[in-house]
Amino acid sequence: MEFIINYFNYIIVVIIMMIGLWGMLALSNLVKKLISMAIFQTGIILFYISMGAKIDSSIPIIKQAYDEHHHPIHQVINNADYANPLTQILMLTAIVVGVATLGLGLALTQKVYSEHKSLNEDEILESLS
Amino acid sequence: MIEQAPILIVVTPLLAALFITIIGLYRPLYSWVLTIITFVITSIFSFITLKKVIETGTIRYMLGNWPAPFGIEYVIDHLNALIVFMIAVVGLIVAIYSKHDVKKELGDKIPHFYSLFTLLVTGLLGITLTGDAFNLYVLLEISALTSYALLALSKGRAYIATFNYLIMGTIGACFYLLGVGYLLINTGSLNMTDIFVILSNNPTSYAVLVAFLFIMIGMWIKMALFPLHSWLPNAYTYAPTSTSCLLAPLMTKVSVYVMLRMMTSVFNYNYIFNVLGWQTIIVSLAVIAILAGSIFALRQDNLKKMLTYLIVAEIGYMVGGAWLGNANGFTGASYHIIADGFMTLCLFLAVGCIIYKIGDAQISSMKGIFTKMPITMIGFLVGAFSMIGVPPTCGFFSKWYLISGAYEAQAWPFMVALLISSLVNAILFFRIIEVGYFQAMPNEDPEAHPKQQKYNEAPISMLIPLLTTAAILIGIGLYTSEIVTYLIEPFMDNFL
Amino acid sequence: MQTISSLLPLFVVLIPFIGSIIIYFSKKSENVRETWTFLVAALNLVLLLKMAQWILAGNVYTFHIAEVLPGLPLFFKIDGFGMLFACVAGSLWIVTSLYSIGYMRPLKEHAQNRYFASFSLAISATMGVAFSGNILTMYLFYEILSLSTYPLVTHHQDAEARGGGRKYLTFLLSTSIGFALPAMIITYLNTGTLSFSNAGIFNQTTDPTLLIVLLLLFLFGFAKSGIMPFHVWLPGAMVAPTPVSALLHAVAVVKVGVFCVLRILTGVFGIELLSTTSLSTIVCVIASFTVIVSSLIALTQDNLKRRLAFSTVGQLSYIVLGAGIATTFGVVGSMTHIAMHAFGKITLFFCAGAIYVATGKKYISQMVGLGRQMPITMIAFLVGSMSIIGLPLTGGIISKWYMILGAMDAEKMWILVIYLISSLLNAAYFLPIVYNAFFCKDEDAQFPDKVKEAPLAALLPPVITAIGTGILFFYPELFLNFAKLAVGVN
Amino acid sequence: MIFGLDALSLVLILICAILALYIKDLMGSVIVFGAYSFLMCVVWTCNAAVDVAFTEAAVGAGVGTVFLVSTIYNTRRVDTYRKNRVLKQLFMFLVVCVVGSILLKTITDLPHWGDAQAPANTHVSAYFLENSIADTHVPNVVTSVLADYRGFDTMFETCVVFVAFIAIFALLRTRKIPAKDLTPPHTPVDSLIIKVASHLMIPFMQLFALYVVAHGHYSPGGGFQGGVILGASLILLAISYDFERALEYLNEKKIILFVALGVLIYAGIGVICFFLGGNFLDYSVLSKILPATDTIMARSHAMLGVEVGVALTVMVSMYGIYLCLSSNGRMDKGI
Repeated sequence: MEFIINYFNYIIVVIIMMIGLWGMLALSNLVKKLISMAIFQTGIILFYISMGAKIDSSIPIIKQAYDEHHHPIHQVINNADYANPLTQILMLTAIVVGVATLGLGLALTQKVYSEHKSLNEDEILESLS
Repeated sequence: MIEQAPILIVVTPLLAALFITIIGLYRPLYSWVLTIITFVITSIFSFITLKKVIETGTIRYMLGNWPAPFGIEYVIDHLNALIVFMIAVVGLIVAIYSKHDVKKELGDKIPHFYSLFTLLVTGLLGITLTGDAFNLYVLLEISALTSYALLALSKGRAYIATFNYLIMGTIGACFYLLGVGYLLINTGSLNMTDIFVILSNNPTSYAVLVAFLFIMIGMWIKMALFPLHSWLPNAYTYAPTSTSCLLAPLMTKVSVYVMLRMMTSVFNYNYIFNVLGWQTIIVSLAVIAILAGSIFALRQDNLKKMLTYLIVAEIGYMVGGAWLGNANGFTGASYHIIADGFMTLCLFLAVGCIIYKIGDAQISSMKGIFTKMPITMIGFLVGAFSMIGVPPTCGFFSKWYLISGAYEAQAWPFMVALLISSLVNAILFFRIIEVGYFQAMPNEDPEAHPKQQKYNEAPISMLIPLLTTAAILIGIGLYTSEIVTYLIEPFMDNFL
Repeated sequence: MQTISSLLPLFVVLIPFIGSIIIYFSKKSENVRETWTFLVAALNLVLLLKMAQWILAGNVYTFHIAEVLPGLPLFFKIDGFGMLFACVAGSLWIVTSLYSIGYMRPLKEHAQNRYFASFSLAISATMGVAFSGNILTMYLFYEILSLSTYPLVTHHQDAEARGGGRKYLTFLLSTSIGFALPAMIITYLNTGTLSFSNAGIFNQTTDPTLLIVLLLLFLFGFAKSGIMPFHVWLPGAMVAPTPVSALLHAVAVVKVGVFCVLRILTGVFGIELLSTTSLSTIVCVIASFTVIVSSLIALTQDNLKRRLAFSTVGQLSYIVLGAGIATTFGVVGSMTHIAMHAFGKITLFFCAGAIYVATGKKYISQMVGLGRQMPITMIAFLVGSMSIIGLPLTGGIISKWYMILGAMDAEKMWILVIYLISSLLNAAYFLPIVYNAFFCKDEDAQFPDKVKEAPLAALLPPVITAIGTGILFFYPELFLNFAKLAVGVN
Repeated sequence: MIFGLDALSLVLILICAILALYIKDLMGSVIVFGAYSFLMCVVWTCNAAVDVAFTEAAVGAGVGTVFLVSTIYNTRRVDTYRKNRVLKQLFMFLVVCVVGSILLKTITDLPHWGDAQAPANTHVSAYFLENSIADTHVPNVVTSVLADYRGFDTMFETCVVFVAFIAIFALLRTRKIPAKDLTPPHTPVDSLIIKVASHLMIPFMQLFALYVVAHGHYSPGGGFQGGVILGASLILLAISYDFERALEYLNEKKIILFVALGVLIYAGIGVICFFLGGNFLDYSVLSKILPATDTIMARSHAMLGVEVGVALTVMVSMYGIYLCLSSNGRMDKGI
């Protein structure tokens, strides 16, 4: 049980990523490939977020940062009280990159469809050869 | 302003891309001029930086003035200053070259093309300069996204080829990101120098090894190392000419540089060679890449596609050289980044001129092309000689170092593969020279048009970049000694 | 002895190079183009002679071009041997230019601008090889030469030319890249230098197996020297117009090959190292094999130019053999033989060309009785043959004499036998041609009609070179002194 | 932190992932994928990554799904082509197994989930937590790192959005009238209920989005999240009415202009910094021109500035991408 709690997230990360990777490589439908790609990316995001989690911690917004005159209170902040902000920022970027890639991939899919009248990779390759 | 030169290298094309987009709404034709101005400025800044690096050594530029592991920093050492300069110059050359071609192939998408073009170069410049592992990922994605768009701006088969590239490229980038994640979880840092220090002090765990493995695989996908190359030939073949001229010299080479960077300034070079001991396997991979690239190239009858397979072979050179694990091999690999960048550029520019005039790149349609386009063919010849490795072009000198490295490391298969690849290149290019030099034989092609063989040269704005590149090839060759002594050797002093 | 840094060598290399550009872009007028050719050739020869004076006075010219690799510059260093070769190539160039005019004009060849420009470029590269101070420089010009002669070999641009050209480049490029380049790099990594020196650059501790491998790589790497089995390109390249065959395959290209081999043998390995190890024997065996086999093949050829080509293959290995003996006399002999053979063989090629221009005949069996119609040509042919065989009154005997002396010095008597057999074979494949040309029965003569001598421009050059061959018998010092300077005997 | 919920959601996520790839009807698999994204938001909230969850909800589950649906609308729902790919799938399965086993083997080398003393949680990130207030006066550490410490990353992240828009626009935009067979068979639903409902929703959405942008310093949110919500409100407008109405507010030229302008605001603030003598993106020097601010408050204000830039770009490009994707580049009518 201890082992599962300690590593559960990471095991799921690996499984999710591998589902995504397999889908990207093995499926023939272009939209499915893109969905797999998104799944693969979320796997990585989950990996980062899991490494930034801390047991018994709060979201990374400093509590009682200001006094009533809106001056910052200088206090000693305990690192373990707040979740890791760094991994979160990195993953914000990754999400945005992911959706940008998804959008571009979808645009390409539409172009492929209007060119070959198909969304199936095998069918397209067959029509080309 | 001089202290800001390193950042201006990246910021200038970034701002330019925005202005090109905005101005392009009203004056689409200005975008060409703007792009050229941008790259002139970028080249100047990168030259200033290069000079400064030679004078004072590694420059560290802190973005937002945050000290190193907390903020993002740019680390400009001898090698990447050189590569940045190369990227800027290649950008400038292709920008000048693209004028007619873009007008012909892309029509009303000109401002978008140039905007993506400058952003692509921005991304590549950033990748080369940055000292932050995650920043590198973001820039990698910028260059990847722009390149997908630029490649797909063509018609027909380009779409599905680019789609494949998108899938493969994303896998590569994700593997890289995963590797960085493993580094982060082990060291808590993203700054390359910081990671290097932390890793050097700690006994290395299996997780670090996996981090290294995934970063390498990610980069190998991006640089199209055989057998992960399948996306490259089609994507580059069916792309618009100007796009392939820009991407072919830069994309894969920058990935190679990232690999070198990871091997030297993130992981410990000694760790890689003394602890991991993968070099035999990876040099063998490189050998296979060289041979496979050459063999596939032999089977093509489309010139552009043939060149794309040559890129695959050349990647084998660089990967092999870097993994020989000695100074000569590393020098060869890093010198070859520059050399191969310009070689590929030269050949693609020449092929672009041919496509512009003839309409396709089938070798069979090039009969009598020496009479028809003599100036283009001069450029082509110089590029071809460089690929074969004829002195004093730069291709010879990179081969010199690579073979030296192979000899020192006793990597005989690699040495033989290098020589075989040179010979195959000779065959490949002389096949074209033969077709082009001999007119259509009367008994072979009785319907050869006499008209076909009239003098009909590409426009001057395409020829000047081509000839400049050809001159650069020889220039680099003659200045090999300076490049190696002042730039590559000081860089290698850091880790060897 | 004095080392002078001078721009002269650079000029000698650059003038033909610039000349070739001018010639290529000069208008299609024949006169303009040929004036330029002569001007350039003459200017070059004057400079060469000026340099020759200094060299004979015991000086050495150097010129540093550029340091392309750290510690490994491109530079010229001209000693006696280099000067000897440069003078041979430079002087014969003028004659060949004259001959080219006589050959190309009547046949109305196409693309003459390209032809003369490539010619000039080839000479430039030849000069570069002659002047090279290290292997790298030599390799550079060697490659330029291979590439610049390709348009000459394939000048006719027909299917046959394509085949010949393909063979030509395949053999020359693949050997130079596949053998010479790695050999050069390995040499550099082991010795730290590539500069020629009479003492050799290897030290005594070098692994003997490595030395043997390097020797073989170098020998076969410079395949222009035509050592079997990498001689195939040479007969194949005979599809070229005759002046090309004459200059490039009797003087420039093939001689560049043997020049390189000799340089490697004397300047990289050094005579001493060769003679004290088994290397000398290896060279001798390989060269002897080529000498005998190629002479035998030559006997069976009916096409005159092909017979000459195989004769060339044999004579080239002769030269290599002389150096392989690794004695002072042997080396002097083989260096001198470069000049002697050049004059002799070019005469023969000129004659073959003159016959072709005048009659259109290529085959020896068609030349019976030709001596009566074209006496001057055939006499020149006779002189050339004598020189190749090594008969008195021609220069060829002098160099052979030295080589035989060298063999005796080295106490390798079997080499004497090789020389003897080969001379007999030479005689066997040349003299019948001359004999049949003059002394055939009337009914066998192939030329019942009147055939005139070739035009003056094509006739004069063989006469000049034939006379030259004679002069070299009486004044062999012209070239002998250079060779002696190079190996350091007086 | 809340391990039970985390674990439960993750199991559901796995099921969704497999389902999304298994379902033959593409529309179905897109919807399942949307659910997958929402479950991911839950997981991230469980891991105290509220900003990420916020973004994922808006971007991944929201806009991403809309993009996917648009594409299916313009292509086809069901893939009729059948070919036996079992061999390839098996081979890829093997490849994936190898990669997966390498990764699984490393798991035990990693620090435990939720370990506050792990290197990733102590070295650099600790500095951010401990010094964010002192350095920038911004309590939401995510915002301060995003917009200041690692502001350079974020600038390029905005750039990625810009690139995606320009790329999609350049790829898809056509002015040619398409052949008949390209027009999708669906007719847009013209429903009064939807119109009225969205009419009511849109102003509140936009107001909320502005709050998210402006209040990002103190609470979860910021330029990206706010921008996406703004974009979503415009997308909603385009869906419920038609393109003509939507383009009245923001036409094609303005879209391109604003997308570029947003990045320009961000980069421009950086450039101003080095004209004032600092390094690129060194906001503290802005105190020279901003009235009544010290160097620390200048950072805080500048962050708001760049967030506005981000929001502008994200909003307009999400909207633009939607227009392109759903009309297959014709920009006349979509879903």
